[in-house]
Amino acid sequence: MSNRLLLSAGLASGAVLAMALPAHAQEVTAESVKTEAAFVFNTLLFLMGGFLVMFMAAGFAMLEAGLVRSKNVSMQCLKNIGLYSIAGIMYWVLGYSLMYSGVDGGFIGSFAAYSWPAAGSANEGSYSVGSDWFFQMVFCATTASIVSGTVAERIKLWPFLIFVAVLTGLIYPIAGSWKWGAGWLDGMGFLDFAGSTLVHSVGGWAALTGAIILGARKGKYGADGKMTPLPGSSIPLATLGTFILWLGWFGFNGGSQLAFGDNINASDVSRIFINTNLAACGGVIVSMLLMQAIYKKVDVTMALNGALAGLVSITAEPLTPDPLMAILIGSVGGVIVVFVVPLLDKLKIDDVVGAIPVHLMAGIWGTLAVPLTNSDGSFLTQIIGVTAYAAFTIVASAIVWFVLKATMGIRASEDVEALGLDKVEVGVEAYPEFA
Amino acid sequence: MSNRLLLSAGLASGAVLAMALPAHAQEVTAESVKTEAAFVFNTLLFLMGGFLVMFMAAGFAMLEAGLVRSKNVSMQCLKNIGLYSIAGIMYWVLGYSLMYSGVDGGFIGSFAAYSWPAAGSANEGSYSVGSDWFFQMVFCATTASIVSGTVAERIKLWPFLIFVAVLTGLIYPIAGSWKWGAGWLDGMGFLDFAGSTLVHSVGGWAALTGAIILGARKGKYGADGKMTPLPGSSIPLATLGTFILWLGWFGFNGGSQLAFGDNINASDVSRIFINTNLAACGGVIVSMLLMQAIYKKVDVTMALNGALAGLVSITAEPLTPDPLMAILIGSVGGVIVVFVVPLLDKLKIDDVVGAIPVHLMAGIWGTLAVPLTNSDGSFLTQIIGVTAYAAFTIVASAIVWFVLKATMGIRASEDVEALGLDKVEVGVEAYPEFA
Amino acid sequence: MSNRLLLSAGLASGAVLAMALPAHAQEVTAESVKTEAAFVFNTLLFLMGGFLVMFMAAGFAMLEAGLVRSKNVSMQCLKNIGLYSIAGIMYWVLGYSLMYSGVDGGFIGSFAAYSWPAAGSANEGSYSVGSDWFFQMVFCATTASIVSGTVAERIKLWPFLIFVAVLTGLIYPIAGSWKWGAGWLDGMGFLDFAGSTLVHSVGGWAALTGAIILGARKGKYGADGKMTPLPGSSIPLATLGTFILWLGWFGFNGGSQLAFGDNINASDVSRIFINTNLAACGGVIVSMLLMQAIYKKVDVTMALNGALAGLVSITAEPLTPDPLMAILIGSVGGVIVVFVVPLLDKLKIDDVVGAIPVHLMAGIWGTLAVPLTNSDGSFLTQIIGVTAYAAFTIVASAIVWFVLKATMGIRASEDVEALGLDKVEVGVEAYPEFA
Amino acid sequence: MNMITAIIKPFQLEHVRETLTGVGVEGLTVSDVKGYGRQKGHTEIYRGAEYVINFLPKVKIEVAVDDALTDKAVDAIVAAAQTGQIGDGKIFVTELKNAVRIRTKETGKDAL
Amino acid sequence: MNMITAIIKPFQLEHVRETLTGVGVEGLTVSDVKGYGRQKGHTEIYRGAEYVINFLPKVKIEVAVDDALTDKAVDAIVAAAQTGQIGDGKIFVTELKNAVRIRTKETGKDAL
Amino acid sequence: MNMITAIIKPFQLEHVRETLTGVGVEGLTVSDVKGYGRQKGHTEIYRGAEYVINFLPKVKIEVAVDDALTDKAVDAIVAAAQTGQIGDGKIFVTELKNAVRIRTKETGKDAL
Ligand SMILES: Nc1ncnc2c1ncn2[C@@H]1O[C@H](COP(=O)(O)OP(=O)(O)O)[C@@H](O)[C@H]1O
Ligand SMILES: Nc1ncnc2c1ncn2[C@@H]1O[C@H](COP(=O)(O)OP(=O)(O)O)[C@@H](O)[C@H]1O
Ligand SMILES: Nc1ncnc2c1ncn2[C@@H]1O[C@H](COP(=O)(O)OP(=O)(O)O)[C@@H](O)[C@H]1O
Repeated sequence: MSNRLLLSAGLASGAVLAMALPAHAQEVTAESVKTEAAFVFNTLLFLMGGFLVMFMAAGFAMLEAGLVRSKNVSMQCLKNIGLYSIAGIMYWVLGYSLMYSGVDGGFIGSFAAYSWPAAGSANEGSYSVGSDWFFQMVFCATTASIVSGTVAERIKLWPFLIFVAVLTGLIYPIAGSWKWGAGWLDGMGFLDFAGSTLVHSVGGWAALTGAIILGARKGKYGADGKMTPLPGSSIPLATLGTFILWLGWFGFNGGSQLAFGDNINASDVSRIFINTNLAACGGVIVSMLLMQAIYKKVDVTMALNGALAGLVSITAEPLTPDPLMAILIGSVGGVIVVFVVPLLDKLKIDDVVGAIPVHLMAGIWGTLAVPLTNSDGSFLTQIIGVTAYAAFTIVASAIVWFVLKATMGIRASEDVEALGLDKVEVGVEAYPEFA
Repeated sequence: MSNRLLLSAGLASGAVLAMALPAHAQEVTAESVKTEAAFVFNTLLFLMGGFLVMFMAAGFAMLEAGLVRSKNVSMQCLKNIGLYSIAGIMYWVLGYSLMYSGVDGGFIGSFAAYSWPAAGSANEGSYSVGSDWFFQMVFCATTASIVSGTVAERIKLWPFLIFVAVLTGLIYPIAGSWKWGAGWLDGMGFLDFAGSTLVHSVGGWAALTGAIILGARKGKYGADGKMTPLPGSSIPLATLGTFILWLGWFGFNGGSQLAFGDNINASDVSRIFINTNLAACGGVIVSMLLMQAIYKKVDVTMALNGALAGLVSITAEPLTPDPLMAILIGSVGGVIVVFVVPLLDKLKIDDVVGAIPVHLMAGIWGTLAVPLTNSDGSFLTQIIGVTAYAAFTIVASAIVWFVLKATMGIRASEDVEALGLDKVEVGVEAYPEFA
Repeated sequence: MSNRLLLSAGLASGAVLAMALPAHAQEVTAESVKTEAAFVFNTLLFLMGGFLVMFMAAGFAMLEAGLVRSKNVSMQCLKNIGLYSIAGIMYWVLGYSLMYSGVDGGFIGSFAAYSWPAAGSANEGSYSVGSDWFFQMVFCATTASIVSGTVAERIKLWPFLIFVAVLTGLIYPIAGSWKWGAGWLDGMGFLDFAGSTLVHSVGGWAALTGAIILGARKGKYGADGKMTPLPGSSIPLATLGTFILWLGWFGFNGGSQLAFGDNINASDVSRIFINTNLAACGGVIVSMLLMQAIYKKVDVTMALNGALAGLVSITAEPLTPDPLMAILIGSVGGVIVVFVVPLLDKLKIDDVVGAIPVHLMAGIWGTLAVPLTNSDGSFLTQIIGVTAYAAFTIVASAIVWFVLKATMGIRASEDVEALGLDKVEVGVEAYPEFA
Repeated sequence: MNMITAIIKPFQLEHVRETLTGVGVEGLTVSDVKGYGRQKGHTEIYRGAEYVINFLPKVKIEVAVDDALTDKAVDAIVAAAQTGQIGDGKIFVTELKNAVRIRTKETGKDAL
Repeated sequence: MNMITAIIKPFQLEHVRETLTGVGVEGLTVSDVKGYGRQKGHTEIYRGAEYVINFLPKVKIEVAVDDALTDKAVDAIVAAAQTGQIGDGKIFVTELKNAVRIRTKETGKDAL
Repeated sequence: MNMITAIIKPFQLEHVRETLTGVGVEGLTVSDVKGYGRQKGHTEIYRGAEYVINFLPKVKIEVAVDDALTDKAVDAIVAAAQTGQIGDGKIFVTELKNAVRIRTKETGKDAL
């Protein structure tokens, strides 16, 4: 923009320009106005959904900063801003084309950095190409965020970030292409509206694989089977993170309607907002009630996990459920959290923030539940999809983790772990005055 | 959505579908395009306003987490995520119909769980029914948030949450029906644009009633009339909470215009944004100046309360004031805070976060001030409304509080209070490494 | 609004009213619908961009609260909410007219409080006048936020706030008028899309001038040239602040397109979102790599500064760069941070949060880089602009700082500084239980 | 002169301080400590896993007193800190060879 | 009776506590301290500037023991806290004139 | 051997440490404490209500020294910590029966 004033004289708006300069524009008809308004509305949905999901990066950062011990908080903050940055670039370098260009019912798209229409040019199609890229990119980043929480407090910085680069540049896009890129699973009729499986389970499998290969934090599981919890350093930050994620989820699920240009789509997006919220509410309340019933204390971290599990559960199908079903689907997420968290501890799988129950298990549940409310879904196809994603992600992640382990090592030394990653790798303590 | 790719070929947008399939659509005329665009804009206003107000739940959580002592911070976080979840479900089970269905100038709507149009169907009216529900629901949750701050640090978890269920399922919706549901007070010409009274005073009265029945925190008021402040554990979290609430208020007041589909409504929403902001600015500056003048120190918690009091004050009428009036109305909110906070202490009413001056007193002020700038308002009617809400909410809340007190008890035992609710009821300390 | 129910019967929307009452409306044509939809879209862009930028006030507050020592955290919170409030009022009292009314190629606009069209009236032009004011106001507040971080931990409250009043009421608006108000620099062809210079460098120069006049915090620079870092009190809050700023930047840069009403503008806004994000990613990654290479530790505060420097760098031209250029422009921001932070320490200029490298240096870089991607730009003109802003802001700020110093004093006494501003000026400690 | 070191329950601090002032003590120094003793720690549950907290929060009070005041001060602490429940804490008395008031360089009794 | 004061590395605390319990110690009091000694602090870098951290985090254990138990307790601490690396810490022993259990007013050995 | 315990103002810590090092002290242990004494706490205002803060932040330094070094060390602390204003703090000296360096098991003077 040349300056900000001229515009108020009405000259800079394309809409107005189009009227003033009929030569370069097609005739203005009711249809053309409708189409262009829908274009802007759809683009708006992607941009608004996109910035909401972008903000989930802050949500994950706060959730994880709150749930690790204070000696690793700076590192967790660093990993989160680092991973979001890497995802943002890798998804341009490789991801988007791999996921969306020329998949054609197959298993992978094409290798190419993505490019957008030039500045100042009208875009083909029913929304701005760039807005779609932005929206898909933040989904990719979310997948990486899931991993960072599980492997916290013991993984070294750079190997983690390299894993993120591969995950966001290759693994997630390839996996995504199978369904959202119109690949083979889409052809089979597999359904995953906003990514219970594509985003959350993929992230969850990568996290689980990492957690197993990496091993538990020192001191968590005693030789005698005794387990020592390592409580998180700040419950309010974890709570804040959860609320930010909840907020972002309206963008995550609502934006996945992919259209907002008319009565029907706008109404559907509204339904999605409601179901997303109800599922989260169900997850919270059920996990609270279960904690009270079983343990006589209502662990707030389980309520936070319950909210997220409710959200993940509804993500595969946030549109078709009626309110009661939305609550029920989310509530099962809450049940999963309460039982899977201790179960993992029994298996000595050390998941620092509960990402595996929340994203992986609730993601599977949500995907399998789609046919309960969407008659286009088939349980068999859903199971095939879930299994295929499991197999691919576990194998691909394991290869990357093992290569990293063999080459540069992935785990901080015992001394470093004892001292905290902040002092050694970051050089900056999170709370220098309170330690 | 089947997959995310097809859409970019332009087939999935309803707008485009409508063009491709004229059979199922009405003819596209300038009027139909205008109507449908307005529908989407209005729906957008509700959804955007709605997610902004939803995020206020995080604002309240942070404000309260920052203003309670560290031994009760986990509990405060738990209560906040719990209350939002309960409100979200109760407003579906009972609230919305009680508030909006068949009030017809009366005192109450109908008892029924609300339901929405099916997925994929066009909605009647000028906005999506679900978007309106979502927007009204988050208002209901706000009312409950107000209570939690006042009664913090001594109320037991479950009785509090049961109170919230009654408040959000019955008390608030019935109260709301009188005005926004086109009940008797609306018939009389009572004005409350975005809820200075309906939301903030109702929440405030419920909080005040609770604070009195519950009694003050142990140690706050000495036998000798000496009072011992119990300073909050984290000023930056309280500040963050305040800024989040301020942000959310643009949705709260702006969305209450209820329409965004044309020049006039869009311009009015802009005015509302400005006035909302100016009132908050006035509240901050005046409370800071007064603190400096009276106490020679500028207590930051008073500046935060001043911002919120300014916001509550303008909420009853954020559209008609000119800038100077908006600043003045908000400034009076700042004055209220500075004088009512110590006054409550003199009355030995223990309001942990200042919700009573901020939401109740500034809410009353804002409601009474409406006729200053809106010629449709009458001081008498405003007083009648304020009084009616006071009477109803005090009586209804008192009944619920007393029933809870008589049955399960509402107050944590002395030992538990001394130890902190976190250790006993939640089982998780907020800052385990710094205690 | 009279009540919230009637509307659902479709009567309250202006769009619908217009149809029902043809008498007061112009005929509904495709053109009129297009124009009005564009009006609403443009207004929406300002309001949405505006609330995102407003939230940056919270981002600055958290960033600064995290980077000062705990004894000054309450003060930093107070200053941030205070400065935003003052900016919000001063920009109405003086700022907007000075910046946008009657500049006419000159150096300054007119002295007048701004006023808006009445409630309920249609606005001329292609967007609501008030929405534009709101959007410009939050930019003004950002400028003030930049200063507060640099001069933290030693400046007294009231002199700081008076400086803010002059900065936001006079200095920034006059500077802004030269370009965005269609003043002399705009006439010369100076380019600054969203304010690398107008906002960030102006704020940065004011901060630098203040830091020099104020002197360094006691204890930071020893007599022997030894320097003692004074690490910030909370890395997660600083991280949160950075993420909030990053989020807000989509509004900052995206909104500066100033139009969203058609395919082209919506597509351009999308491009801006992408470039803004890529530049920040580049800033983060480059600063992390450099820190690893030079210091063998990856200081998280440098990565946070890197993100912000990337964002500031792209702000002068977020539309024209292609992805690679956006990454490069942002990456240079990351380089600047890593080298300028220690350089300032060598010069004994004490910049508590790194605002000078981030906002001033990266702002200059971003402004000079415009001609790299925008053929309308000229390096010479960019240099003239940067120099003019430097000269004006340094002189104007220095005058204000010196007057304040001579009259009321700007610096807290040694004792107060040692004890912390929180105890003495605010009276409230930020973390009373952990000190 | 003796140094009295008392480990007490945190909530008794204010009461103990007042009682000590009552018997003529003019200064004391306090620190937060964690105690292990007969009062066993409690079992907590974090995310569904039980664990034992061995250490309980206590407050340590150090009071330097003249010989003449020692017994009175010890009794005062006992009186004020006793709840009768396990974990009330201990008092330890050690001999003080010297005391110095930094401000005035006074030593011995005068320094207290 | 003696008061044993040990300054140890934080990570040895649990081990030391267990070992002490093993030799018959029934109570102890712990606090967080910062130590300066031969184990020099490390150089840190904050925002590109080097600085030296002189103080290292340590844990202080105070155990009041009967004369008979003193040597055993000292040996137990040494055994449990020793890593052989610089900075392992110190043990100091001072004489205790008296001890009181606040709950029961028992004094001397019985109070421990 | 003696144990010197000094309660000083927090801002004097670095200076005291340097001065002690100057006279030959090779190690010390520091903790954050709260002090009550002649320097009365101050009145604060929180949300419009006045209240008295009785305890002021202080730092406690513990230095174990050989007899020969004791007076020098005490003097060094006094010299470095004195501001002349009320609340400068106290120094207490107690006798040390033994000292052990955990790393090497050295005892007595050699352990310091
Ligand atoms: N031998 C000891 N040496 C040092 N401190 C002790 C010792 N025994 C107990 N304590 C301290 O006294 C506190 C109370 O002791 P405990 O045995 O729990 O109860 P009681 O004093 O009622 O017998 C402990 O938490 C610990 O801090
Ligand atoms: N003279 C002393 N007085 C009090 N504490 C000491 C003294 N010397 C050392 N310490 C404490 O013991 C800790 C370890 O001492 P250091 O000299 O670093 O190693 P080491 O004990 O292996 O020789 C120090 O950090 C300090 O807390
Ligand atoms: N009798 C005492 N026993 C233990 N500590 C004391 C005693 N008297 C004072 N102190 C400590 O010394 C500090 C300074 O003492 P105070 O009386 O305020 O000033 P001054 O040392 O200048 O007389 C107090 O805050 C307290 O920590």
